[in-house]
Amino acid sequence: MCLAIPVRVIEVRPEQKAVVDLAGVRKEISTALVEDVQPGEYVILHVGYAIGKVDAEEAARTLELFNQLEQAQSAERPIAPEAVK
Amino acid sequence: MCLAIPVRVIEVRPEQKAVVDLAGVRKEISTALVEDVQPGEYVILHVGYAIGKVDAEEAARTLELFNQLEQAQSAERPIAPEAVK
Amino acid sequence: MKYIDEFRDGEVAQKIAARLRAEVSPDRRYSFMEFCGGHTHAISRYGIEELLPANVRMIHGPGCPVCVLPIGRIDHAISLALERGAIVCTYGDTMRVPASGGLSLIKAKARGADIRMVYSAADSLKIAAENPDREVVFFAIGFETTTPPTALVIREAAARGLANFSVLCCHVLTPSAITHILESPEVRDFGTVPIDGFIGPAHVSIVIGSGPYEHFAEEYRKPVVIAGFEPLDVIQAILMLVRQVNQGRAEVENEFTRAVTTEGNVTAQTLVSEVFELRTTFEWRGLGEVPYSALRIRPAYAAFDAERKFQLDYRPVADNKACECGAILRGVKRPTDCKLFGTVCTPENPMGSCMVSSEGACAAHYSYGRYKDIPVVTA
Amino acid sequence: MKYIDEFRDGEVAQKIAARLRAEVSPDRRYSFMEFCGGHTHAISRYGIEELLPANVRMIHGPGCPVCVLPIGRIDHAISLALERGAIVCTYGDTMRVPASGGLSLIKAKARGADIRMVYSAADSLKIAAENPDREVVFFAIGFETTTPPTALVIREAAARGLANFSVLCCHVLTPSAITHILESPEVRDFGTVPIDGFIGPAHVSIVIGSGPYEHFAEEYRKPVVIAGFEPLDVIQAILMLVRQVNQGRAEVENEFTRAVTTEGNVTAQTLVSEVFELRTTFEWRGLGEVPYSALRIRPAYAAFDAERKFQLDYRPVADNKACECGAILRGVKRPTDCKLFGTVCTPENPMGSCMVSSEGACAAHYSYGRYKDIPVVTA
Amino acid sequence: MSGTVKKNYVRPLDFKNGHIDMGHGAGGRASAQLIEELFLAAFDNDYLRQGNDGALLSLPPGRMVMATDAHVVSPLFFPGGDIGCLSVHGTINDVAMSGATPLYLSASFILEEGFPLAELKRIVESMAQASREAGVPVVTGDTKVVERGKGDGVFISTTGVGIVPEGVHIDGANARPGDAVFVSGHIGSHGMAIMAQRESLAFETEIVSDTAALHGLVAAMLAAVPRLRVLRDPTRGGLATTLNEIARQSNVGMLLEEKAIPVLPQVDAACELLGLDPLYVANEGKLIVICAEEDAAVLLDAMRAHPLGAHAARIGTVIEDAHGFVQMKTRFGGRRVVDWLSGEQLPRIC
Amino acid sequence: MSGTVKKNYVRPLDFKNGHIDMGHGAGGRASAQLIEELFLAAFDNDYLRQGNDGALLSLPPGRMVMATDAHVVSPLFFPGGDIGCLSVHGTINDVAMSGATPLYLSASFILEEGFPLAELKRIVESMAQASREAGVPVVTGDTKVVERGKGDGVFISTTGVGIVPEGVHIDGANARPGDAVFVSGHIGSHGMAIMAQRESLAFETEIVSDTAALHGLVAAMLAAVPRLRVLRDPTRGGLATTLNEIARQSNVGMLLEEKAIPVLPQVDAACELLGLDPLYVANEGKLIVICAEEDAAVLLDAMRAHPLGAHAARIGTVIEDAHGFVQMKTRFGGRRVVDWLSGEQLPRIC
Ligand code: SF4
Ligand code: SF4
Ligand SMILES: [Mg+2]
Ligand SMILES: [Mg+2]
Ligand SMILES: [Mg+2]
Ligand SMILES: [Mg+2]
Ligand SMILES: [Mg+2]
Ligand SMILES: [Mg+2]
Ligand SMILES: [Mg+2]
Ligand SMILES: [Mg+2]
Ligand SMILES: [Mg+2]
Ligand SMILES: [Mg+2]
Repeated sequence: MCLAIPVRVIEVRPEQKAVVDLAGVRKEISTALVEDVQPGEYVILHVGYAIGKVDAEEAARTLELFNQLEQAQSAERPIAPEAVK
Repeated sequence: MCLAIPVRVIEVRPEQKAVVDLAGVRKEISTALVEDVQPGEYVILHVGYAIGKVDAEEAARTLELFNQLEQAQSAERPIAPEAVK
Repeated sequence: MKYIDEFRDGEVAQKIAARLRAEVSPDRRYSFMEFCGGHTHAISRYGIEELLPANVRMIHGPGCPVCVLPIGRIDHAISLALERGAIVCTYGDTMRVPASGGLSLIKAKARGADIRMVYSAADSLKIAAENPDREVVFFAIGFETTTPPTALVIREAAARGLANFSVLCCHVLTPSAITHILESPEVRDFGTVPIDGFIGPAHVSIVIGSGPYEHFAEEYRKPVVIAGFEPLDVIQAILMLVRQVNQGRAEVENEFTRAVTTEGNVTAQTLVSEVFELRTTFEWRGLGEVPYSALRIRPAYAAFDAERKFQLDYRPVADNKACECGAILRGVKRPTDCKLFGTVCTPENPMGSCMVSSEGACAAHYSYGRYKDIPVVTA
Repeated sequence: MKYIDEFRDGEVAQKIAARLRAEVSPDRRYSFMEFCGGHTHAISRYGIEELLPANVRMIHGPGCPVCVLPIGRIDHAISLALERGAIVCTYGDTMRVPASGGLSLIKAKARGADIRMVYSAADSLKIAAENPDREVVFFAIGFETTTPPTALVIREAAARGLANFSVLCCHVLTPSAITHILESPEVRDFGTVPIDGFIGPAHVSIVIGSGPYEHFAEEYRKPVVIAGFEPLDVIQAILMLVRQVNQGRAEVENEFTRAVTTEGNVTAQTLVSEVFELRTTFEWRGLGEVPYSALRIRPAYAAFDAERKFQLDYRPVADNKACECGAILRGVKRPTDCKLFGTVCTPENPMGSCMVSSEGACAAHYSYGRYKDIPVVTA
Repeated sequence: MSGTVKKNYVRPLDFKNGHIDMGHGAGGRASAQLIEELFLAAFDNDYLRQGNDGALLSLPPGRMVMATDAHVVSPLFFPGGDIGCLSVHGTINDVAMSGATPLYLSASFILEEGFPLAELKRIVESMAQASREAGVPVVTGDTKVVERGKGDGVFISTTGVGIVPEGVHIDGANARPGDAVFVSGHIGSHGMAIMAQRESLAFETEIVSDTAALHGLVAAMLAAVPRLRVLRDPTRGGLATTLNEIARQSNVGMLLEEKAIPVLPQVDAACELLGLDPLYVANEGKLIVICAEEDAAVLLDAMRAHPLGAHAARIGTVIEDAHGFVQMKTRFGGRRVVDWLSGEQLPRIC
Repeated sequence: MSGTVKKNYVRPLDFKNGHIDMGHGAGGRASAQLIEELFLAAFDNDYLRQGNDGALLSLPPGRMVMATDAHVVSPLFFPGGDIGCLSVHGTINDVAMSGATPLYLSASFILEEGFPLAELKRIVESMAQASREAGVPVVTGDTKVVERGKGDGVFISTTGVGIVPEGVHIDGANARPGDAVFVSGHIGSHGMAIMAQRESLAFETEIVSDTAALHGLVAAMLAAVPRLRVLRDPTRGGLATTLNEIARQSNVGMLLEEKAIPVLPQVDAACELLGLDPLYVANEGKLIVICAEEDAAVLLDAMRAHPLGAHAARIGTVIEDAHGFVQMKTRFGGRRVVDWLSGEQLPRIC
């Protein structure tokens, strides 16, 4: 439910803090809820706290899945999105 | 030294208060410092407190004094106030 | 933005949409409930419904913590600020939720209540430290995602001995709400709300893991696909649900593997159990009293429990009669079924909580979807 | 306005002025000190000096409670507000008096000190009642006129148990200051300040009566005429002083019989003695330490004594070096003798207290009298 | 067109129990509703209905005058007026003091979160009435909302434009020795009406503010004496300060006659009570005018013939004085400087 | 003349350590000193030096435009600007959005007791610089001081006047179905630069406010396409709200193309972080322009040729729609309404 976004850890600080980056926007967050955060990793940020990590391999696999669909089964019918304009 | 002015008592209120009048301006003041204040009397008002009464007869006598001077001794020299314009 | 932009790709969306069209059986209807407001918001904001086949219908669930917060709890927060002189800290989302007497936190603030919008639970602790002569209450709402930070600040307040700090705990639990819906007569008996499957929570699942949903799949024979909040995640999850239905499966699948594991975030879970315990019952707007559906602060931390500290007695307050929020949250009605929608009830003057949060079904439809109700002529 | 307008009559003034011209001996000089700032103000505001013969000179005395307040006392008030977080209530007159570090009450207020201007001592009591969680200090200044109201509020605070209220007592006594001047080497030994007589206080005398002045007349052979603050009172008093000098008398005369009696206001005196006691010494700006010249709160009311409550240690602070306030207050110099007058020191940026109160010699001359220093050509 | 509007917000503003909240200033639909239901409704004119960020206006030829004033009066409502009409009069008068005919006003509002809509409505309607009565429409505006504790109910800044008739050349620098100095009526009523409302001073009087738009009076005066030298409204700082300003600008002195200066007895009394001098108390419906001695009689007649100048009086004469002193012959017979107001006018106790 | 002045106050204002006190707003000598040593010194022009209550101005013939804005920004200083230059740009832009050449500004200041003189000086000098760079002088002004806790440092209301060239007819009501909709550059930078300064949000970015005076760009656009239909600066409420305003005024709908709308990556990122939508974030140096389809290409070239229009983009088309909906084709391929801003833009958590 709650708003959360993947951000990259660029610096780990004492007292379970880290600095994260999102397209040049930086913010100090708490990593108290996630074990062993390393610079370069992506975490999911919610209300100032990392609540989990992003698994890069799984992300790649999911993106592949989106495309595999197409490769595996190819377009059977022509794509006809609703005409917007 | 301190600013104080004669005002007329128009109403005596409980708890050592009175309403006084000065040319239509009315104000509730404390009469805790003056004994037996009566409507119609003039008191000297300072920081919200009556600090004394005005003795009407003495006031008249003082005003008379200002003029007696002249009556008694008349103008010996012509009055020559500084020319202002 | 890595892990964001790739999951919003319109071209990939068209491909998945095409697949979906290809795979749905034209002769049946598919009804899926997205439990989460985050999914509701994504569906509206990105216009996902336009990409769905006509016989796939999305039912908006009760997974918006702002929407399910009952009036009585907001009344508590307001009275702490207005009558008890406390500084009440709150996430921005709750500011406009209608409470009793025509009030809301934002209106109470306009009447002099000291209400501070915070970005993080930690900010409320900072405010408490800066105002030692004032009572500072953190109005804590949210599902499992938002609960761990609250647990952290309670523990920190205890460690620092911040005697003027307390938490008005309104944290609620996702699985209980899903159970409640599945047990409701509309779903179970009358079939007025035909639910063929669930899109399972994204960020809640990061914390609790995918494990807790197994029960629903098994017990109620409902497919569940846990999905991220990006639009490709949503449409992919719908495709996965369609496939389960087509194949007669009822499993828990995880589309959001990049962040959700089976066991979830154990650190966070442990922390939450240390600070909170189950309430035997809690009122949800729209759902009524739901057993074991919320948390309260454990006796060990009673000094930081605003309910105890200020001896708050919860009294349920009836919603506006004409407001259909309850039915909408149960999936029984849609926003446009409400007579007040878009006339008396607008985001400026919300009559119900569903018009407040942009994750609320009414607000989402009002802000993003109204054109659908009205024929549009382009030049 | 009865008892006011009659005493401001310009035509009568011309008559008294004529009498004065007639009666002064052309071959001698008359120097009179008006003790009170109220008289100083009247002399400047109504242009009384223009009506006086050239050989009658008025010396401005130290009878302006704002002017004689030493820097250290204002520093106390400021530190209570700025450092101790107290609400400091004060009469408007003190707001601009320069204190240490370039501050004044008005500047401290601009820096966040909670300083409230009150019309009456009673208002500060009201503020204390309305702010039970704040310390409220009434910064009490003034001569015998202003002391009785302060005594009343202290007694009332005690009766009502207003524990957050206290008074920073800076009330000073007129007769001690007059003695001090008469004992000063300038007057007594060198004759640099030739004082032929005093205009005695108007409103102070309402409270203390004319009795206390007998001592000066007898002991120091100085005529005293107690006079009201209206301009006719002043010019008439000068005439009466000239007559005493001419006739070799040194008596206490009362021009202000409409308000001043021999014994004064006994009710007020009794109250003042109940609440206050004599200080053995007190610093006056310009005069330095003056023995038995001020009051402090009796031990019975110690709870309401801000000096005790906040353990304020008085430390004298030197005036601005170039400021001639001290000499002016002792009658040794005139405002125009000060190099800062009208350039560095103006009512906007007073360097000394005499430029603050409109009863101060510098402010009175700056605001009302400067044209005298400069030739004017009319069209 | 207002039909289209209704589609967007159906529930009207609650002018009985509602309060300003931050949303009313955020520039979204709540702001639009406030403008539509309050400001447009009250000021109702075609310029404002244009609904653009600026108003398109037609202007007769001539030299234009532009004047602005921020209004921050407390209390907002006082005997004789409120911040609304004050903000219209205050700026119209500044335009009129150039001898110009005021034509258009703009208004910018800074509202404090929590301000009751009922009071705002009362203020805006009073403003609208003042604007109608003066014949000077409010053609454009802006509204911002600040958080509670960062404002004081409502502040209103108004700006006015007007056109100066041919042949009129009024300037504070025009006073010349020998000129006659007038005031258009009793001084000090506005400031004293407001001070009487301050809780801490707590006195009762019948004093009402003199707030009024003076352009009609100015027009009548210019009709009688087109070559007026100086016009100025003695607002903050009072008569004394405004005369000092003129003396400084014109590099002259002035000599006033205390007994000629009109002051109502109750204003005089209130000043005695507070230790204030009426010469320093603010006015909002009075003007000072200076003209050549030979025009003095005609001007005084013209002023007295107008309702807002019925108590006009000649109060002094411009004199040569390189120091720019304003002096005064006191009623008592002495002479003194009448200085600028220094600092704030604080009630004096001793 | 300033020699005369010096006689009255010799000690200059302490711009290093001084603070505003109530006396600076009382209208006496302290007020005069503040005007002389700060405002006159900074804005320095003949109109202001007239020293009267209103400024006498010369105006070329033509239809006049008048616009006003109150500026209440917090914090007062932000990357890329401050309340001073903002208050100049904000009103110049509103005048320019009528197609007018802005000519004169008035400024009214509401200062909070205790405000540091050093900061006020910085603000006034920034204002003066903005005014000089824009070639639009501040010709008249007013200053009030409110008690501590009744203001927020400084509020500045500015009013501008300008003249519309012959043949130019710009109005929010002019949009017609088929017209092209443009924005002059990246949106959301101003609002996000300010939000980044708010202590409670505590993020760091290189985002700077886009605050700028747009009349030069407008002149270039009008030179290329004199018959522009609509101009408006999407300030509070952002692009979304301003387009809705125009749609309502013109009684049309719009269809936007999400991917055509220029947003800087860091603004996008900050919006993600706070749960905001850049379409609703304020701008101060951007404009929306609508023209006939046949003028679209010429207009875009003219905009891109100007430094303030370098990133101009066509973002949509006006459509017929009695409901006045602004719709958008999302980057994702869906379609949605782009509604008015509702309430205040609060950071969203969930
Ligand atoms: S439109 Fe408003 S009143 Fe109707 S159900 Fe939704 S929130 Fe409730
Ligand atoms: S003019 Fe100023 S500095 Fe000089 S004696 Fe007077 S108060 Fe002191
Ligand atoms: Mg003005
Ligand atoms: Mg004005
Ligand atoms: Mg004026
Ligand atoms: Mg505006
Ligand atoms: Mg306030
Ligand atoms: Mg504007
Ligand atoms: Mg603008
Ligand atoms: Mg604009
Ligand atoms: Mg002004
Ligand atoms: Mg403030």
